[in-house]
Amino acid sequence: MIKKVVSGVEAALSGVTDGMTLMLGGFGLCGIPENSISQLVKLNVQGLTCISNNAGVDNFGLGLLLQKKQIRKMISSYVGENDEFERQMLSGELEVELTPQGTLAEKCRAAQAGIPAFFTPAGYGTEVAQGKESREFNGKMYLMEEAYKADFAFVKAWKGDEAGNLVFKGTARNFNPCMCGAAKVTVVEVEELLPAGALDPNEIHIPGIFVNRIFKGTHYEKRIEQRTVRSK
Amino acid sequence: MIKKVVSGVEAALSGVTDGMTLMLGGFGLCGIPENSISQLVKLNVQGLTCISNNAGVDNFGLGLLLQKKQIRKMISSYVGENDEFERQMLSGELEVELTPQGTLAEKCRAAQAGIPAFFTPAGYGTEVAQGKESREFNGKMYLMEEAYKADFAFVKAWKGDEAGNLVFKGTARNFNPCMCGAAKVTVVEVEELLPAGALDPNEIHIPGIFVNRIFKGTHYEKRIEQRTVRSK
Amino acid sequence: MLDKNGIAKRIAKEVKDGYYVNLGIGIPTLVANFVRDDIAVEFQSENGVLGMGPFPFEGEEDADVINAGKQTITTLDGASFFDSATSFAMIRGKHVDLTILGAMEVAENGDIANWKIPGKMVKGMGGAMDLVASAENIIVAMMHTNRAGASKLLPQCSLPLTGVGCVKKIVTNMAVLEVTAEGFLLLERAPGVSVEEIKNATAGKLIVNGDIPEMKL
Amino acid sequence: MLDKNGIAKRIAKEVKDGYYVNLGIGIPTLVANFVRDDIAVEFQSENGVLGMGPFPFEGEEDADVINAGKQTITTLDGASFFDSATSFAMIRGKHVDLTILGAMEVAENGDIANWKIPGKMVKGMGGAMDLVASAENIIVAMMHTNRAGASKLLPQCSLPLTGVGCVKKIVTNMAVLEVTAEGFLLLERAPGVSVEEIKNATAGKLIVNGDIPEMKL
Repeated sequence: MIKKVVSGVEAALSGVTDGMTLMLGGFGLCGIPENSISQLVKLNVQGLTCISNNAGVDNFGLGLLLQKKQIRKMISSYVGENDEFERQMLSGELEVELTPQGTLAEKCRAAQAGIPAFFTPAGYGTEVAQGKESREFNGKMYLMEEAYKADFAFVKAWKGDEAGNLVFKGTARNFNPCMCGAAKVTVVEVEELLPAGALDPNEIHIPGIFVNRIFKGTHYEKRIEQRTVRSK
Repeated sequence: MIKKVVSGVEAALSGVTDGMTLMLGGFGLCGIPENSISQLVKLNVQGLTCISNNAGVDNFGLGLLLQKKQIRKMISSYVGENDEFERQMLSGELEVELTPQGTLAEKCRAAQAGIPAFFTPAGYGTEVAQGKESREFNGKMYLMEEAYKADFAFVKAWKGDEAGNLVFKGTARNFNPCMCGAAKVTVVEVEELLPAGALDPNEIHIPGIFVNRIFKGTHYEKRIEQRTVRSK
Repeated sequence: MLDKNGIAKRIAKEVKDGYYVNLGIGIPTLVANFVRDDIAVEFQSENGVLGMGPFPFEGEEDADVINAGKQTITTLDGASFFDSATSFAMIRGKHVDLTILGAMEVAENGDIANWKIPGKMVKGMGGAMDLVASAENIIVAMMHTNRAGASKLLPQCSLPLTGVGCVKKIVTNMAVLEVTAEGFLLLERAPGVSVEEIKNATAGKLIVNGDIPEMKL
Repeated sequence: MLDKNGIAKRIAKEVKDGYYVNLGIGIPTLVANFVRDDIAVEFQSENGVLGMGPFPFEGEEDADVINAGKQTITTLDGASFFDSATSFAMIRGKHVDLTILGAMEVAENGDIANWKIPGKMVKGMGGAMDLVASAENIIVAMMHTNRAGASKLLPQCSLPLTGVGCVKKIVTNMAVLEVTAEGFLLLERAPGVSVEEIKNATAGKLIVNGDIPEMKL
């Protein structure tokens, strides 16, 4: 069994340098790699390109990196809920590449699966199509989209084992599985780190082969953006 | 909750007619839809095109359809272990399209996911590339492969619920999940059919939205091709 | 004239037994409240859940279980969680039967614009471009006119497009319309709204064939 | 001259700590028996399992747990099962570190032919084309010559190709060779085999630099 466990967040992020392209899992603030983001802030790496569906809020998630102006370019499908983001974008400090959500997910999955390009109907006939090859299949028009290339992928899982096998929880799964193995180095933080053999081989969401480093995260805040409840 | 349960194999296969293209899950004889295959034999539908990684053995699996000459064309990656297959192929009665295994899996997954075409390096520079577009990405050559189009997909799962949610077992998973939702109608047979709510939403391999009809199969033979053991 | 709940109520009648439905943010979200109890419908949220239920009881909310609007939710029996690539496989692969979403503008050829106003902060298209490019069946829920009183049903969109020729039906506070090869076909009037008022509020080509019935809600 | 187990034994020395390895049918399958105990290696089988263990004890075999050779197997702690698309995502995505497979012919430019003999029954390529097109590191395990005594290391393949320019290393019953831009570079001789014998058995360009050591097994 090939062990993927590293001692902690410092070891997990060793090798991250200025100017790198990073993938970060999560949808809104749900399922984000909180520990890795904190460490990126601590490392103060600059000029990052971040592939992440959203950009966090002002004082949490990727918003923490935006506050310190560590991000040069964001690749996302939706970047609301963030005043500092808006300010940097409008002032031209921050470059933003908006990508349809399904295309973003599939470009990660393509990178994971060694597929250099695929066709999708999303964005055909819109600004998103600019500079992209379009093509007809079975009477419908599609755009060609290429796999992402990234240096590090930061992933949050619920349970993981020493071999790097992962299980996600609820909708905190989202982009996390698609990013495993989609970058040169995949770093996973988990809430529960288990010995190999503790997870049923049949119930693993992501096999350890897609993971390079795994560590047990701490102090998860798991902030809720829209707490909606009904009364009993 | 949308119920997908049908009364049995007859109802599950209603609408299958001569000349259709079928997908069938399984690797060798592992995880094949035994009940659906028996029913195809009983229905005696003719001129079928079958997309299946393998072609069964002489008297089991797809071999049963071959015996009755119901198959016009096989699309597979490996068709050994079958004398009747060889005879029909060499005599020209049976058309065979050999496809690399990973390409076969991905062409199913592409159909499931609404991706009309993708690029893969498998088969570049070989006979498989004939008539296909090739293209360079990042200094490496790839072939363009298109999604399959099929009328029915026959899938074998281990456990399923009324909503069509599926869980597979061991390596009987193989091509089965990739074929769910990859044809116009997806028919699933399961060993255990459970009420909705019995499966943990977090542990479902294939959500019911990819399934049209589900029924409890019976009399699984689960023949082993190569029984290899060691002594205690 | 309908309010937002009225629009949602009318759209709920378009939801059929056995439908998997994706609801956009805003008015579309309200549709779930009005779907008949005697039909089987499952709601998909593109962040990775099928079989969404009502909001959780106070104190039972789970940060790891949200919808695409980032609201805490619950799941019903038969629900499933999945990753984003699988979620859009459902959408792109046409497994979701109906998409209901808002719009800033709809053109008489079915083009839709709902993600970007040049010069204003652009938040992004989220999953909207995937949804409109893929769904067989798209219903737009919106006000007939914008805050300035200008029609949102146009000969062609002035804003950057989200998708081309994809909208099939539009339900506004004033009317139900179908997108046809000839233009917006008026199907129903909102209670108390005249054909004349709808004509005046529709900049795109409006087709009025015979008597137009009032909506039944 | 090595037998099949000897070839497997020599190849096992190429398996490094931390490698995920895919073994083809035949001699490659034997490699698992000779990998050192003190290194961590996981075997992947393309039908959907990672972390394969030994054959099951008699009576414990499970029809639902097999390898790509359709043999009943067991799994070790840390194993996982997955579908075929995911399996080839591992292979195509270069997550599998080493592929060991048999061949009918290898050309001096690294082309490989191992799936089809024109005029004979063609069983198919299985996963071989995906494996050779994707793996960074491919070792061919084969006899140096065919049953008729003809060399299997050729200037160019005469049989239909499985992949182009992909083979990095070859271990035969006679030698270990590396595929280089100049041709087959002779690295090691099998015990008791002379450079002259290897030369005679190699139709493709053979490069012999200095003294060629005998293999250590």
